[in-house]
Amino acid sequence: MTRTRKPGISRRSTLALMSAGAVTFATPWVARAQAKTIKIGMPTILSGRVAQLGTSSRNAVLLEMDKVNAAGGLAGRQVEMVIRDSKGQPQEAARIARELVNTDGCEMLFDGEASSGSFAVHEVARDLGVLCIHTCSEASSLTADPKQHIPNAFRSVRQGIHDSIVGGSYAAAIAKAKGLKKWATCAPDYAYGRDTTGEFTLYLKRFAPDVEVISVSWPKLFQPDYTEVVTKILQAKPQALYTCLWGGDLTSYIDQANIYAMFSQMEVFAVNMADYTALTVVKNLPKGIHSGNRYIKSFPATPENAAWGDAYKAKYNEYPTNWSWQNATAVMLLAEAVKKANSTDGKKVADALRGLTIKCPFGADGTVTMRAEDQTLIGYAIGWGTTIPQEPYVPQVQAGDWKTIIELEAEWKKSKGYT
Amino acid sequence: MLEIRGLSKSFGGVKATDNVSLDFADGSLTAVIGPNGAGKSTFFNLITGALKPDAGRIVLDGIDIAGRSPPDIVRCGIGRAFQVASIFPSLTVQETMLAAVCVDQRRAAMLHRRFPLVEARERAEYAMELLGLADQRGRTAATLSHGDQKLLDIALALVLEPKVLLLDEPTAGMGTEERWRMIDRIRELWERQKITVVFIEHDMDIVFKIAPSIVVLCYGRILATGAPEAIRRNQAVIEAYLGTEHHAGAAV
Amino acid sequence: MDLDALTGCLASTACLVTQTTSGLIIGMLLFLVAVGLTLIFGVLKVVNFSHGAFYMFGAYFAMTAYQMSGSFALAMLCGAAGTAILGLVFERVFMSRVYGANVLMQLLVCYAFVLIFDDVVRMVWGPEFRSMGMPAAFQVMPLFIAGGVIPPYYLLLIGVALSMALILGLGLARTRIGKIIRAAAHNPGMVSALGINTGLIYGGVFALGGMLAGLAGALAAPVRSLTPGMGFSVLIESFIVTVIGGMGSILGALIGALLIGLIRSFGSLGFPLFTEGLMYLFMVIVLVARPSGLFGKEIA
Amino acid sequence: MTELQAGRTDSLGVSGVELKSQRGQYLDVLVALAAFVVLAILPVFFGSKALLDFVIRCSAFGLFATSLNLLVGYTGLISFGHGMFFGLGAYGFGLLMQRTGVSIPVAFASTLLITAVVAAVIGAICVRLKEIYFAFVTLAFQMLIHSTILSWTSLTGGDQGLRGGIPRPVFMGLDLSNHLHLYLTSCALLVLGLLLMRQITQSPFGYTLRMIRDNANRASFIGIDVWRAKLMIFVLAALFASTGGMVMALFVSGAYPEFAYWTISGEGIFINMLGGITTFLGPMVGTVLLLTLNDTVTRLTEYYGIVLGIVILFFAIGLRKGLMDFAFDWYAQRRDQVRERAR
Repeated sequence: MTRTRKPGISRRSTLALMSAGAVTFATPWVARAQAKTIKIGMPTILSGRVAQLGTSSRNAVLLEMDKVNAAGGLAGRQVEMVIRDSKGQPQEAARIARELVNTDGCEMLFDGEASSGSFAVHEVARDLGVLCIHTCSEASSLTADPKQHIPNAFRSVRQGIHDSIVGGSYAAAIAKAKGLKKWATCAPDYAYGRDTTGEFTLYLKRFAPDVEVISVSWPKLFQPDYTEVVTKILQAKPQALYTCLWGGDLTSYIDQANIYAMFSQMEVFAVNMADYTALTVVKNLPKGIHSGNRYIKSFPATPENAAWGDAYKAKYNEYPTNWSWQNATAVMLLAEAVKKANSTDGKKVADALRGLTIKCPFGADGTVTMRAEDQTLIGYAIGWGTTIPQEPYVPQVQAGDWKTIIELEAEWKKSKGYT
Repeated sequence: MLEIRGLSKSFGGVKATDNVSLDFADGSLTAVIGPNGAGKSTFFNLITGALKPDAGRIVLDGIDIAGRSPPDIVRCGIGRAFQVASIFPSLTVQETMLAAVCVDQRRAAMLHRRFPLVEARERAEYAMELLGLADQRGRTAATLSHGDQKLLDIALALVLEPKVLLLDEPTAGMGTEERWRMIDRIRELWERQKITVVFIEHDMDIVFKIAPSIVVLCYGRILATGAPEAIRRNQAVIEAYLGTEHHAGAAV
Repeated sequence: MDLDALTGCLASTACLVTQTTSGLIIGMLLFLVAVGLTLIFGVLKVVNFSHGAFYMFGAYFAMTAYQMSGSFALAMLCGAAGTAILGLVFERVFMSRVYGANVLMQLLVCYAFVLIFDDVVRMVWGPEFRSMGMPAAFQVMPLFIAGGVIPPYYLLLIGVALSMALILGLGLARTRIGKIIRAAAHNPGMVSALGINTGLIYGGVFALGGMLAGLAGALAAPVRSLTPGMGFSVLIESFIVTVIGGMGSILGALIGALLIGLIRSFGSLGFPLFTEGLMYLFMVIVLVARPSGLFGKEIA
Repeated sequence: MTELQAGRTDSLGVSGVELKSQRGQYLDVLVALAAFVVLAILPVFFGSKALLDFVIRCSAFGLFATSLNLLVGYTGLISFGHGMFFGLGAYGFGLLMQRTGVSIPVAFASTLLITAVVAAVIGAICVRLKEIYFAFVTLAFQMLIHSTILSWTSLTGGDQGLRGGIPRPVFMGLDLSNHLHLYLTSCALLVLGLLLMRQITQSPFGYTLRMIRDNANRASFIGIDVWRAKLMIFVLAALFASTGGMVMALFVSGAYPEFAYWTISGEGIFINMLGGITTFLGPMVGTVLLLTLNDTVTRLTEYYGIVLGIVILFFAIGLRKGLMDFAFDWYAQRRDQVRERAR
């Protein structure tokens, strides 16, 4: 196997290494002059378990950017999206983000990462000071936590806390009506799952004080089999179940819970159910699952929203996802902000973005707002309803009231020591 | 000197070594013979610590080394070579020697200096000379001839300057002339080193020709010990060997 | 930690039955994957890192067959047969080239195919997760046995897995092929000396292993969502199973799978946040106590 | 007692050996210095920040992969869990900088200390096992540490990792939040680390390792305590892996569970196989290869897996060995041929 080596080899190969490195990297990477077209970089997850996050985000961004370019681009500059796969690894996300700015000359970033990746990109934005819009990460602390706050990073994404407030009040009403006192929760064991569940129960109890949670389960993210969780919950015999499982995990869970006839034994509140990714996949979708809306083209029930959903489906032959509308919103906000700032300069655009309200098909009242204080999205359509097995899947959605949401969110922030 | 007292080892019910007591005087050359399965190799394995004895003492110059770990026993001065040449395939002959000396000089874990260490040089050279491997020094062990590999194995034991050298069938798998060349080397080496040499051998002609004293093992017990003539005439030995080893018959 | 939940469950038969069966269910699918892994290692001495991919393909083949034909039986058949062929080709064309080389090279070839297979699936079936759907025949109320809940489909699943275990065990012990395979495991040279084509045996064993993993995937397809890379978590778990049970031991795989299943089902009650950690902890303990696993032969 | 001491001395040879090994040491130091100078002046010629980023990542993974090769290539210990020390370094350093306001060198040193202790404990359990079982028990420990990081949210931040960035107080003019400073520091760490590891492989201990790899049984019969030697190299390797982790933590200004996941170990093994495990610089070459491959391919396609897979197949089935091994064998053959002709 190993032979003992003459030092000669090591020297030669060292030098070879160095020169090789030099040659490879000298050529492509010479700083370019600012081009007429403006490049926007986007690290996201295009491969592996959650590739759908990246693909549906990319689809939405490109769909909207085509409109922007057709309308003359950003401040007269045509937009070129540079979208790369981070494979869901934070160090790759960070590296790609830096490379997009430093090498490919991107002047802005869309961060299409989830969880840890988004925090990695956030650090890059902090380091390089480039304008960055988080378009996928729902982790509350990303914008709520002042330690995280940087002036050049925004978020065009719904948040667990908002869902929980609306969901909590919605569920409490039903709990009161149907006398659901014993609750169980089942959430994926990672930050999003833990926080959202905690907040949901917080507000559920606030609106319906006599509710008690008698069983909690924490399956791993991407766990293939939930049987033990399902049976555990059946043992506890709760009257209602809350779960914030999403995507493939949710469909697995439903399929596996179905054959235990779980849905006939309790009311189920699955916040991430009302998304086409889940709705269209589950073959025998049980009737009457309560869910928050992710993206459905029937809510908000406006022609704009329906039109957008159809346009997307027409182009990509699949329905948009929750990630799709969030990314589309990012583009709309950016376009509007650039128009307002009449410049593509990152700082000016950031200033314009702060507190910006735009018309938007996904707005609760037809508009969404980039809240100035924590630079995150509010006013988007949010509500809960019950599912039916076929289109439109969620016939009636009760819209949440943003006034209450914002009051309670402020309270929550205080309790977290964020303000 | 090396004294074995009541050494026993059994596997399951089978007594591979059964209450063996022996003395090997300093500077003696002893051949261990016996039919297959007589427990010759087990005997070696017990002495070198490859196996832990069930009972008995192994006393080298007054220290009982029975049941110690192989490295300990080696450091006490018992070196061994194996039936199938056991070497370090990727190292050259010289490196093997130099490295072994480093270990013997308690420098096996030394980090701050470079291999090879100058202190190791002389002994390595000498061992290579002694076994006629000097002109092979540059070759990696894996590429050596079978005979040379066995020599290297022996050199590996010898370079540690053992008091006692155990050779498990040094001539195994060799042609007749090669056997004699090997055995002459061993004898010469014994004469020059004045160390205690114990070797297992099947070829009776060799044994009776070179070994001043012989130990005969059979079913783990000592059948006989003594000078070649005595062994030749020993009735028990003849019976033990009759039919099984025609060499003995011829030798009688 | 929530120990009273655990003790509470151990007290009630209903809970015991349900959790035990759910342990069995998790264990049995795991067994089907793990036993292939252990067979391949036992005979070919190859750690088939790409085994999870066969599970994945099994599921996707079954889904496609089911969507085309609507026949559950056919779906199972396609899942198993398809992966068997895949396994044979994979072994003959690629693995057979690296038997001489060191373990890492073999591992590397497997790793390469993990990457390739995942992307192939992503190309053919798309990145989004899919679901095969439960055949109508099994969309019935679960059975109640001693107060415990057991879905009929899972009874089928356990049945299939157990009979597989039985067939394998007997097959290897009794039949001529079984003897040859075991001989090949211990001493390939001898077998080829007997004029038996070892290449064929190796290919066959790999096909068998792939088939079992594929069958597991097919059986899981109605209840688990299908996505590229779905094989991975299953692979890791079946590695744990084989290592605990002892690489190369079929009985070991069975026991190991059941143990892991039970650890999961009862661990989720007692240690909701550390269920997975428990498995690794258990693996470490076993390896330290018995380096070659519970039923593995000690390597000298 | 014997005549060995009185054996004929070859005075020329003696000084020859001494000189040779001495020279080796000096040469390696020179090479290291030269390499560092070259790296240090790179930024002068190429403005590209990405090049610097690339070198920083190379240092992180290079240190990690080379340290892994101390186990795989030199001792024959195939570890599937080496990545846990990469993660440990990242988290240890990150946490120390975030929670305790210590200066960077202190954090660096204490992280190494922590790593050493953990490695010693885990190693003591692992190195008893042979072959594939060693591989699996290390993997199990890796997974155990990974799931602990995920569960222990209060300390590690769970799946979101250490957030809020790693503070880098200026230390004697060294400001690691400055990209160039960071670059030079990681270059220095890389070169120094490689030099030290090179010294390990060329020291008497290095040859003890080779003997254990070749024939552990024989090694114990010339007086080597195999268990202790294995444990020692296990800990040493862990230290360098941990250093790599710290560089990575500085690069991404955070630490994430993925750093302690088995995939990092897998990548390390892969890098070694790519570059070759029989030459000291093989892993370093492998690192450059893999990162270049990764960076270029992810630019071109999202079907990264297929491309990478095919490349791996080319190495595994085509060359059947790492690049440096291949090059070395080729070089050795040619040298022999030349010798033949000379005769």
